Amino acid sequence: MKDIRFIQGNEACTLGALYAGMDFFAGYPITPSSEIAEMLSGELPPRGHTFIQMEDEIASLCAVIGGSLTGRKAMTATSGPGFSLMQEALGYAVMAEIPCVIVNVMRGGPSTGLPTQVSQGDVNQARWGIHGDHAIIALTAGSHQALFENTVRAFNLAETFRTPVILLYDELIAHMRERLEIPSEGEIPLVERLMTSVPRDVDYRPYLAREDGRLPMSDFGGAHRYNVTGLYHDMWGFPSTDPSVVRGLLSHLVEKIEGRENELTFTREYETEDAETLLISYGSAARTARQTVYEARDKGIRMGLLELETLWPFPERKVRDAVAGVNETVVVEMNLGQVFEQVRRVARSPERVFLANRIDGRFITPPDIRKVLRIIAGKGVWA
Amino acid sequence: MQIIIKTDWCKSCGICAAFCPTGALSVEPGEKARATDVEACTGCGLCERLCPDLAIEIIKVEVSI
Amino acid sequence: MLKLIFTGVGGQGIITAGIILAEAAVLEEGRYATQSQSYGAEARGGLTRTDIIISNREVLYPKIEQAHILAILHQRGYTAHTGTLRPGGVLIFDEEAVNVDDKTDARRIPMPILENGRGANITLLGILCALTAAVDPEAVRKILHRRYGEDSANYEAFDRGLSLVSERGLSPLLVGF
Amino acid sequence: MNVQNYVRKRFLPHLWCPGCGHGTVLNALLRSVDELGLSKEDIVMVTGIGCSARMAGYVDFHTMHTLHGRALAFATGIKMSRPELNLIVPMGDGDALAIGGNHFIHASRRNLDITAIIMNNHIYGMTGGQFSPLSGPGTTATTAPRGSIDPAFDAMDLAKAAGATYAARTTTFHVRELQKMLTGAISHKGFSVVEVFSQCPTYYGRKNNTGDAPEMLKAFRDETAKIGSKTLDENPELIPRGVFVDRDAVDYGEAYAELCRNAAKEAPRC
Repeated sequence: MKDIRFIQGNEACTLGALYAGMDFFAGYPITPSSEIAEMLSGELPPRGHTFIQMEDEIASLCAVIGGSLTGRKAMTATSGPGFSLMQEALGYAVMAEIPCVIVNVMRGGPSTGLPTQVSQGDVNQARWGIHGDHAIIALTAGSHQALFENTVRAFNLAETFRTPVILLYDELIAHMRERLEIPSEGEIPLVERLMTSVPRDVDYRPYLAREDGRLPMSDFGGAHRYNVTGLYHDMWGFPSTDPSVVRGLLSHLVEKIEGRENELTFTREYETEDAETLLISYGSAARTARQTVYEARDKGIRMGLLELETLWPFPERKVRDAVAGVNETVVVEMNLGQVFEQVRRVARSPERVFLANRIDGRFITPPDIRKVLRIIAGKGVWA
Repeated sequence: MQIIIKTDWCKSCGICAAFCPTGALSVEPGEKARATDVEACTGCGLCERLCPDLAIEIIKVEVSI
Repeated sequence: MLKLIFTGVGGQGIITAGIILAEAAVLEEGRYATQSQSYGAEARGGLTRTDIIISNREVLYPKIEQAHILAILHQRGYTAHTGTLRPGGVLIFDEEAVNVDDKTDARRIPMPILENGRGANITLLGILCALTAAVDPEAVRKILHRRYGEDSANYEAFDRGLSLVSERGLSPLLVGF
Repeated sequence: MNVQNYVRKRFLPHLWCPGCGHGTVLNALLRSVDELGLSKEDIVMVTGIGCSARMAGYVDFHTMHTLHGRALAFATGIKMSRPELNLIVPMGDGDALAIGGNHFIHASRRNLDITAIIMNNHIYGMTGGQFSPLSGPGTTATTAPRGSIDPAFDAMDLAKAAGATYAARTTTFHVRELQKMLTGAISHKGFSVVEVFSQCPTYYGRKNNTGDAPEMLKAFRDETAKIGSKTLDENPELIPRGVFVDRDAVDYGEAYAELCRNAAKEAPRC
């Protein structure tokens, strides 16, 4: 029998994490993500797994890194101001190649902003919040079903590429209730950590990448003694300023992600086949965009939607190809154009890329999109 | 007693010589620590504990006459 | 598609009522629904509102600009949210607590909802089930059973809502879908 | 014993300055590990940032060199995941009680079984001699050329008030006492803190005209006295050394394990 729930997005994310085998959570409460910590405080102890409420978001991600390093599938969940505090440890996880999942339920910013209202303003923060050159994976979702799947995917990618993965979704998805059909066990394959085959007492090199970019791990505190650091380091994990080591490590960190667009970028397409107008959207805004597409199709207008589920690395090829075949593209998002700028960057005709946005803490509506379409068509607007 | 000084680790801070109760060790300015009077060493181990460079080891040798 | 908004103040249970209604549609009838909510700044006693959309297809846009049905349990909800009812829509309200002025363009259904005390929110669900084709009363009963077990007070409150509709001589309305 | 058995010899001589007390703390710690009969595999050392943090590179344990002030938070994650490991977290004074102050008080409050070592040299060494929250008024530093006006924390008062169940203070002059306290802290069940006055001849010493490393050690000898000693009673201006707190309380790890055991008896939730 199908396991169907009617739940909030935060619960869908939590169930996805449990499905993925997450067994270590450290966090600090913050609206609109707190339901995740609340639910896990009930769910993890009976399984013998770790839930710990830390003193702040900084400590939360540090503890998650410690948990992951010792062999756990680890996660934290937060929102804007907390995500800002996590940037330092996020950089550490990137540098030390620690798999973990950071959920950021976006709310209006900057600063404490709009705690319980919708926004998609953290897209660029997810990419560039930490200092220094690097690459990052960030996923998003526009429905509870997709959120569940992408939470599992976030863990799979984190384990595959030994990297932190950011799961960005917004307040609307977090708090809205809708249907979720829980996949049966095994329906979504799970990626388990690649462990080293190097025996005890044999030279284990934790930071020697294989040709495919993957690094076999050894649970910290286990059979092999090695060093972990946020400094540039050699294959044993010891600090190094040797130019070839520095260059080699940075290019490995970037290449293992940026060089895998096909494996890492996930999109959904709706009515794009013969579309003359393309909407590009993600997260909850993609719901409004899709609604607008269907309403347009009912009137015989050839409109389609490309929904992004990977925000970083940016799905350049897919976006470039989709944009190439249409007359105009409208990016639908709830910020000042963070994905819009990316689409313009990759489009061959950036002057045919437009933005339909909303920045007032209110959910974007179909008329918000139609208004932009009327302006593009030179028809003006009524109001 | 045998006083082993790992001279490549010693940084010549002078702590061992300053606190050796019997004056068995000395550190000249700019030089590494040296056991100048091994006979005086009682094996108390203070120098090896105080040494910030982990450079001193005292071995108690049974001497048969 | 049927769009409903319930509004009242914290503690009246209207958000729970909204969730139960949507759960009945999704879990018992295999349909689609979304439920979302907003709170006032106060944790208790503030104005609350929940939006429920029930549909036979996936609900994409979950906000309601014009509801088919607006249910109001407190005067403050009337002041704040009357504008969200579509012209000529159904306005269900507590006949003691809420004053509806003559200019409101709505089909008015005054009901003694709040006299059911703590079960008032469930009574509201009974009224909705009897008055509209929102969901089947049996589906709601099953959800009540899942949530509250054999707690008879909830069933009584629900049945009270169902019977209120016939007592007042009202017949089912065609709204939504 | 030979302390050299516990170090990664290829990284020595270490990078600490000549006469730096941190090496003496390392020396005592290795003796303590030996005294306790711990295997290198049983120990995880987590450090933050600063001169103190270099220690992780030198010891042949599982080692993690983390972020400034955050070592206790990382250690908390490791200990919650692997309770059987011995967690040792050496920190500097700024690391532990400035940027890491919040983590320190919460680690103390939680009473998770971790040993924190505060190597207090009363100065920021790595960044070039700025004052720390343990420097105290009158200390000259590169950010206090006219003498610091900042009051200092008393790390022992802080640890005690925050709930640490073992707290002790000594200096790098009192090496036998230091080893004893480290042994006591590591074998203590719960959060333990050992504050060690450690000399920084390079920055603190030169800025404050204390003389060289041996002179600084003499000052540690002359300016401190054991708790309960006649010397301290007669000279209350001396800085007390000794074990300030040593009490039994529920260790967080055990409390969590019990919570899990009880929760497992309930019906599953989701």
